[in-house]
Amino acid sequence: MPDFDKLRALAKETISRDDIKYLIGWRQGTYGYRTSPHFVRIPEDADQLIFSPLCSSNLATYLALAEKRPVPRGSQPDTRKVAILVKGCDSRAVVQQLVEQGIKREAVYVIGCPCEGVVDLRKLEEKYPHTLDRVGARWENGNVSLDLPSGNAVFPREEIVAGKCLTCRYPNPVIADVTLGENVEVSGSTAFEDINRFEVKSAQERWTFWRDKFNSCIRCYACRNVCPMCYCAECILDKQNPAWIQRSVNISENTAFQLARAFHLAGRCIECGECERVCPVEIPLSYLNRKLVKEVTEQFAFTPGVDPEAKPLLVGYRPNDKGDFIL
Amino acid sequence: MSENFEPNVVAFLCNWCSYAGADLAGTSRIEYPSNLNVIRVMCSGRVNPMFVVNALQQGADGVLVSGCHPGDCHYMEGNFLARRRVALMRELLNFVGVDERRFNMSWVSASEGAKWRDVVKGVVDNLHEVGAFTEFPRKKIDW
Amino acid sequence: MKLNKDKLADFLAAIPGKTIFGPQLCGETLKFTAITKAGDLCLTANNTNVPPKSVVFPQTETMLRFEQWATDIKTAEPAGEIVLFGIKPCDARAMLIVDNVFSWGVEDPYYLTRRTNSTLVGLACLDPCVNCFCTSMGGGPTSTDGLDLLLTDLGNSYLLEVLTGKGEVLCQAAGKLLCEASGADKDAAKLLQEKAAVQIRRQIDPSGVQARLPALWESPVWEKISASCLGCGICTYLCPTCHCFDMQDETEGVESRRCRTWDSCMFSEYTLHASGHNPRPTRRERTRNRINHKFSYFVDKFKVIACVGCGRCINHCPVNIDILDILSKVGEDVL
Amino acid sequence: MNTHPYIPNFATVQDTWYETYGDRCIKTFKVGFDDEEVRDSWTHLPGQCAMIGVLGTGESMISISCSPTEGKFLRFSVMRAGKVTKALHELEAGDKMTVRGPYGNNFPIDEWKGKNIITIGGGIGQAPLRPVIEYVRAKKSEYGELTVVYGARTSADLCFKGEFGELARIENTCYHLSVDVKEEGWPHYVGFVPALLMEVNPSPENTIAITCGPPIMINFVLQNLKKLNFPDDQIYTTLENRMKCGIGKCGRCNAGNLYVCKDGPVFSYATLKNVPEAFA
Amino acid sequence: MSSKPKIGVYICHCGINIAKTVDVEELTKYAVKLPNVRVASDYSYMCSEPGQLMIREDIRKNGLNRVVVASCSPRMHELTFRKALVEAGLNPYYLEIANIREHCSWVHKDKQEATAKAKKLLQAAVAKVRFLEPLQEKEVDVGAAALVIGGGIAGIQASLDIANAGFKIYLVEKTPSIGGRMSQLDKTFPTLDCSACILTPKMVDAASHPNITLLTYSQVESITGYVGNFQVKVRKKARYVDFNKCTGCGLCAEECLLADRVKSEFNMGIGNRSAIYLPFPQAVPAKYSIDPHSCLFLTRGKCGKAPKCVEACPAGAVDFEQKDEIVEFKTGTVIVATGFDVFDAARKPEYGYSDYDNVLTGLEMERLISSSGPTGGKLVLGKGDGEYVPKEIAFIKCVGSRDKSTGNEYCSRVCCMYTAKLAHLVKDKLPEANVRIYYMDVRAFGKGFEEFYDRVRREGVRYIRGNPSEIFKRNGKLVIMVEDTLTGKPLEDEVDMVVLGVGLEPRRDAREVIDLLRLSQSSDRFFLEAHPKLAPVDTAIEGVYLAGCAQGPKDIPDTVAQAKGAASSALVLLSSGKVKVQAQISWVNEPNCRGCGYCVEICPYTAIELVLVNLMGHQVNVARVNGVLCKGCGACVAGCLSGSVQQKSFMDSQILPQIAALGGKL
Repeated sequence: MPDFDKLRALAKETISRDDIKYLIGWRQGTYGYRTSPHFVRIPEDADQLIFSPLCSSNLATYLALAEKRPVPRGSQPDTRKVAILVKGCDSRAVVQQLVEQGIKREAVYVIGCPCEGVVDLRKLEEKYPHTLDRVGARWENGNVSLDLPSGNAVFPREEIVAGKCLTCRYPNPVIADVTLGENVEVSGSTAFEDINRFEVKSAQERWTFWRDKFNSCIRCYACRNVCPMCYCAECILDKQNPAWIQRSVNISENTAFQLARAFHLAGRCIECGECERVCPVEIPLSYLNRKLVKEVTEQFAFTPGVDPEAKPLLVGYRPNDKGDFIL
Repeated sequence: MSENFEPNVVAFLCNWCSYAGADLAGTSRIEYPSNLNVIRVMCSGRVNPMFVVNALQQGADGVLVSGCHPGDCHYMEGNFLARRRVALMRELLNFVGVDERRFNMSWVSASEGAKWRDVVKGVVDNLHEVGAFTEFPRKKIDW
Repeated sequence: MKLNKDKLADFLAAIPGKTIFGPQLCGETLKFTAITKAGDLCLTANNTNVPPKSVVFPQTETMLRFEQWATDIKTAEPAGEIVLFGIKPCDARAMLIVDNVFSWGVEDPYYLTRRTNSTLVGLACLDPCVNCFCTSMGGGPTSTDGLDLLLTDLGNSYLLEVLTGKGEVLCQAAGKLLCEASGADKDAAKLLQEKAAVQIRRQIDPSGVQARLPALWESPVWEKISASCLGCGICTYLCPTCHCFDMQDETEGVESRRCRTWDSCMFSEYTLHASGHNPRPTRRERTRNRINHKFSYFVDKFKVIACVGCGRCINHCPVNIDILDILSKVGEDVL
Repeated sequence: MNTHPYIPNFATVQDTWYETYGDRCIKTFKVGFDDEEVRDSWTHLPGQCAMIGVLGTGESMISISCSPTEGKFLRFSVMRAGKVTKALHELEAGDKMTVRGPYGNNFPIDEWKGKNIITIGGGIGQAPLRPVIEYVRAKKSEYGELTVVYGARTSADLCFKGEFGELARIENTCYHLSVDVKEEGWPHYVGFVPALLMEVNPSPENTIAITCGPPIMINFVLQNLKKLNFPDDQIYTTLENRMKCGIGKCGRCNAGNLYVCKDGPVFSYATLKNVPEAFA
Repeated sequence: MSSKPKIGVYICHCGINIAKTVDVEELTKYAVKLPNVRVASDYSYMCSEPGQLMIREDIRKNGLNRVVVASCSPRMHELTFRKALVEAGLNPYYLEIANIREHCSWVHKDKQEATAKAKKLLQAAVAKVRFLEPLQEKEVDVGAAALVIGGGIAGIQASLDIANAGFKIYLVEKTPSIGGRMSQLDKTFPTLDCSACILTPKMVDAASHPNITLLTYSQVESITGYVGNFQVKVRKKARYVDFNKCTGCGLCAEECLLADRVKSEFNMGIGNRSAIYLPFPQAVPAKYSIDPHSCLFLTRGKCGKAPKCVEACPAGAVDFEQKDEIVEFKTGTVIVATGFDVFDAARKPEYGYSDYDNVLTGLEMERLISSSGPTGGKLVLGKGDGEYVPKEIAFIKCVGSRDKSTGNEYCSRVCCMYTAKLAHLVKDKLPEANVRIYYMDVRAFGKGFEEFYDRVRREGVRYIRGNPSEIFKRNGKLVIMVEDTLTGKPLEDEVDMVVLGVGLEPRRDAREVIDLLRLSQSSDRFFLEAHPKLAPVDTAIEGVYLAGCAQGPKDIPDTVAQAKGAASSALVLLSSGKVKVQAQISWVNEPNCRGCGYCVEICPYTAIELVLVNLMGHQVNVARVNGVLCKGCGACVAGCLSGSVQQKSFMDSQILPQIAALGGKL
């Protein structure tokens, strides 16, 4: 984990370059454990940058989310690079965006941040609710150390990090122009034990589980909007002509929406878990995505977001793809 | 489930093999259940897996996608592309508890009228077992 | 009046002919749903995830039903009598604020019928959340605005404060289930209420905001604030005072319905013209409109800020866009 | 007769014709209410709108493009753009559409008696101006001069083409047409509407100027009206925004603190100049 | 402009074929009530002239603008009814057919069930037809010329056929002479014609044909465009000999300092040539060229005092200043006849090909035994004093074919016969020699093959079933380790010479051609044909055809047959001068396209490309469909995440109503 001085110095140096438009990093949030994406436009902005186990946001989303304002006639669009801090999973998003040509390699300057994991705020809030004072956090010998108002607390990694981090296979950025700090050890596996456990339940049990979850969905679209892979000009699920999904919020449309969302990420999901983190009604969305990650891994030996030269999964095939379900 | 439940199946058939195969079943007067209705597409590669979700939402109890045998695709590889898509959508549906027998895929060539009968029969028989799908279709919910 | 907690079930059962909605845990989500028994209620928790506006202004509501090629249009069944049990004072106040919109000019029959038919049984907010700032917005953890009845949790019992005739009806129905509250009970409640008010740590003075906003129209502050915005609907959907909706026709076979669903000014399609022109093309304009609408336009029209300080938008914003932070920036920028 | 604000009235299309052709063609509908009571009780004034629609597809806010002085029918000129307007375009004589309204405010036309009126329109923007022209024409003796300035990209994009000839025959009335680029046989002005306005050079004295058209045109017309010394309160325009309810509930049509559906669509420049969002 | 859909529904009895099982009357009544249906009629035979007349009259009379016919399969009469629509002035794509015969009345017995199903199918057709859009059938002009890549027998034959039909041909050959592999062969099986004797006249024909532009020693640099309109760039490599001045006298080669010191490609390295050379005596064109890789003057800048060839040439044709030249032209079609390479026997090290001079490949043997070869047809091994005549000669078949370890699972189809032919030639020249052939199977499937195989065996060639495991040298002899799989006995066979029956492989430079034309490969790495059975000479790229071994191993007759097939396919286009473009193709809603290129990757016809467009001053990528290349499969549509790619007549907005009609229960 880099110290903040080093991070800020690098950020200042980066933003001072002529070919950098702005830098996206994280800053301390307005209260408690929160952190917020931070846009560094002038060197002074860099003083607020942090990188800690509380920095969950996948900033790659903002590469695709950047709004294109009309360029005034006669002037040229600003084609300078966007510098971005990425954790391992975030870097996969960058790679997958490169694969899908959402961004161009020369348009980004990637600052890699090897990552031991991010804290699951829900777990933390359960332990220490109602925390208004800003809390700092850092990694210490594989544990998360938190500066709580009540004093310092240390938690073992397994106890406090987000589920996605426990299975993470890419803690180190897979693409970076410069890397902050040392690479960390890879501990995740592709065992998909959680998914396997769920799969053995009966169809009725599975449906009941998801029905209850999808019933809660309020279709705020945070899961979609936060996803670094979702950046169509107009989402096919918003279209009214033809309407794949109706606007009304009920179990049928919600289920269809979530199925479509998950399917659209098949072979593209880079497991940053942001969809699940932002869900205000706590639908375990990454579980749905991980099911497809499992199939993509096991059936097609495919891992999205690791090779910028790779072809996307669903644009090709192998003649010997699994077909045992075919009548 | 009700004794006289008759499943409703929507099938997407590619023009060159499966649709022709179904035509052959017709010209050969091969009888099969009437629960399955066909939508013709030029290639199984045209079938967006979201059609399946949509069909279930619209009230279908099951869906079938049928294309050419591997290597026979009129468009060379559309059926291979479809196979991948279908494989993943099937897994996804199954994962959320939609019985996988509701979503089938078959290879039926233009010469396989009898196979077409078997496929239809198999799909419909299976759906008799699975039963109606009451919680997902739009019309069935409080609308 | 006072209600022993062991009589709560009877109290609810005694309410005649009204559907009772209360905070209930649905999966991991706390929201107002119709309850069948007292045990369904979850009264100890903080603000519900989804505000109780969902009861009087459902996320999806059928307005009209008709058949294709028919000229016979039916409206939805009028809503029956309902009780919102355990509503937080901030959420009740929000309903008062939203009433303005649905009754100015032409009255909205769906919303207003539900409102007329609803009795609001409030539960004093003795343990406010970390981001509550109701006291800054003209309310308070024990505000009675909009309530018919206010309950204060005394541990083993609830102190009842009857505020309106509707509240009185419930108490009369309960009859002997209630007992007189002692002076000590009242004192205890007062103490708890005062303590709650003190617990609210986030504060802001909104008085100058409306005046300052127009001058900030072109300020770079909006670009800064909205840079990290995802454009999702969390802040607006979960806001108890946000009331925008979309109307769509949905058809199933020959049956059709015209229904309305919550909409959000943070979505780009919200103001998108069919021509492709969008008067609020980016998140900057949309964020600016959200704040202006709550703290300026609404105040212009209805003389009240369209925010009750429930803190939901702060709690749930995935990227920590903090309305208090924005308000303080609005202050700073002009000063 | 229903009083429910969301239940529309049925109206039968009596006649339709195309004003312009092409991808975004404009079709005019002349409709009459089915319910006699509705027909008799309906009143509207120039500038007002109605929610018209097709059951099963939806509704769209469209300005009423006829004057009440024309008779007991309504006219709507609709540009084909979105889902609803596409469905409306499929309607033919004898088909039914739904109508709710009238909504919004109107041009304070009765207050303008004795004054000169100049309308400055562009493209489909002529639709809300047409009722003003028709209204004034019907009560010509009560008004001063009527000047119509109207332009479009090409002559094929001009609406209400057949109606201008008649205008010329009325006392104290004149019209000026323009197209953006030169066309063979075009006898009128070639250039943009704001420029044409400068050519016409109207005097602000006792004159009300009303303008409606694409935002860019309005912006330049307003600038030019200021150059011609029109005071703010003698300039009127209409706004349009996306609407769903038409009655000030659904929230989306606001420009600043103004709800276009209720506070508008007609605004004097004196009001609008303080609303930065008005010309967004 | 959108006009209101006014649908006419026509229900066919098909005699009793439909009417017996489907209640046609009820169906007609039902149809009238469906949305936007103006008229519904039934008739005994809709496809008959009176039936069609009924449709045409209704269109005119009732102003119908959509037609649904409930009848037999659309595969049967779609075109018939489309024509009827056209005759009535309606766009032919405003038609939808409900298949109530093959898919309904013929496969269901219960009248009630069949009628119910027919209603649904009809309802779905009506639901779709409402949203159909008019389509235009376009044609593109086909440039009256063809490019043939590869000057082997396939390329020559295809060129001649097309040229004889009166079209211009550009025949591009990489080497200095046309003729290809066939020119290297001595005799052809099973007829034992002299290969050169039958090939040379064709080569001369090709060179002298007024319609053929021969571009030898040239390579295609780029091909852009599409069927009918290919723009071709060809690099004519510098020969350093003035093509027009050279008389082919050969004096230069005699004088060359490197005379007989450069390995001859034509002779598979067995014989030598000079740095300025003619690949073989019958080369066409008979023009010399200088090999820039060996020529002393070109590699070192110096050749004695002055290059001897310059002095030797009486015509003054040698020109070291010559540069590569780029030739550009347009063609309507392309024929790929790039041929094959033989399997590199070094990849089977156990056979000692790299180690022993007396282990030869079939093609080397071909040169060795050829009367025009380096030994003048004498079958001798070794050089100078070491020269000897082999007595014990073994052939090994399936070297690099049917062999997973080399990655070549396929049978090369010619080795059985060419080993037999070579064995025969050996016996012919050295009747005393003992010849045996190690084989796994003998595939003598062609005309006259089995007879030839039989003849060779009768001539005393022994066939031993076994797959040699190793060859090594012992006492100056080659020892073949093999198990006779018929007797099960292990053998150690001592021989003087081994000929490896190497198989055919895709050319090592096949990738260049793939990139040039965006062709596909089948799993054997040969170029992939459009359909293995029904379109064996076509490719996924319209207007591009395959001939000869580029598509897969073949013998000469098959190659010539395929070349003629490719030529005739090309001629269909060239002679009609127009090619019809699919109407039901994909298109992209560009403002909504995310530019991810999924569709580009998916399209098997490379019909989609990403183009840069200006979006409010920003340069963004969007997909664009080439309407000529698109075949209308719709795979891109299903793969598009944003729904921006749609297929005409199979749009999402047209299929979803069908699903709704079929999904909803009646």
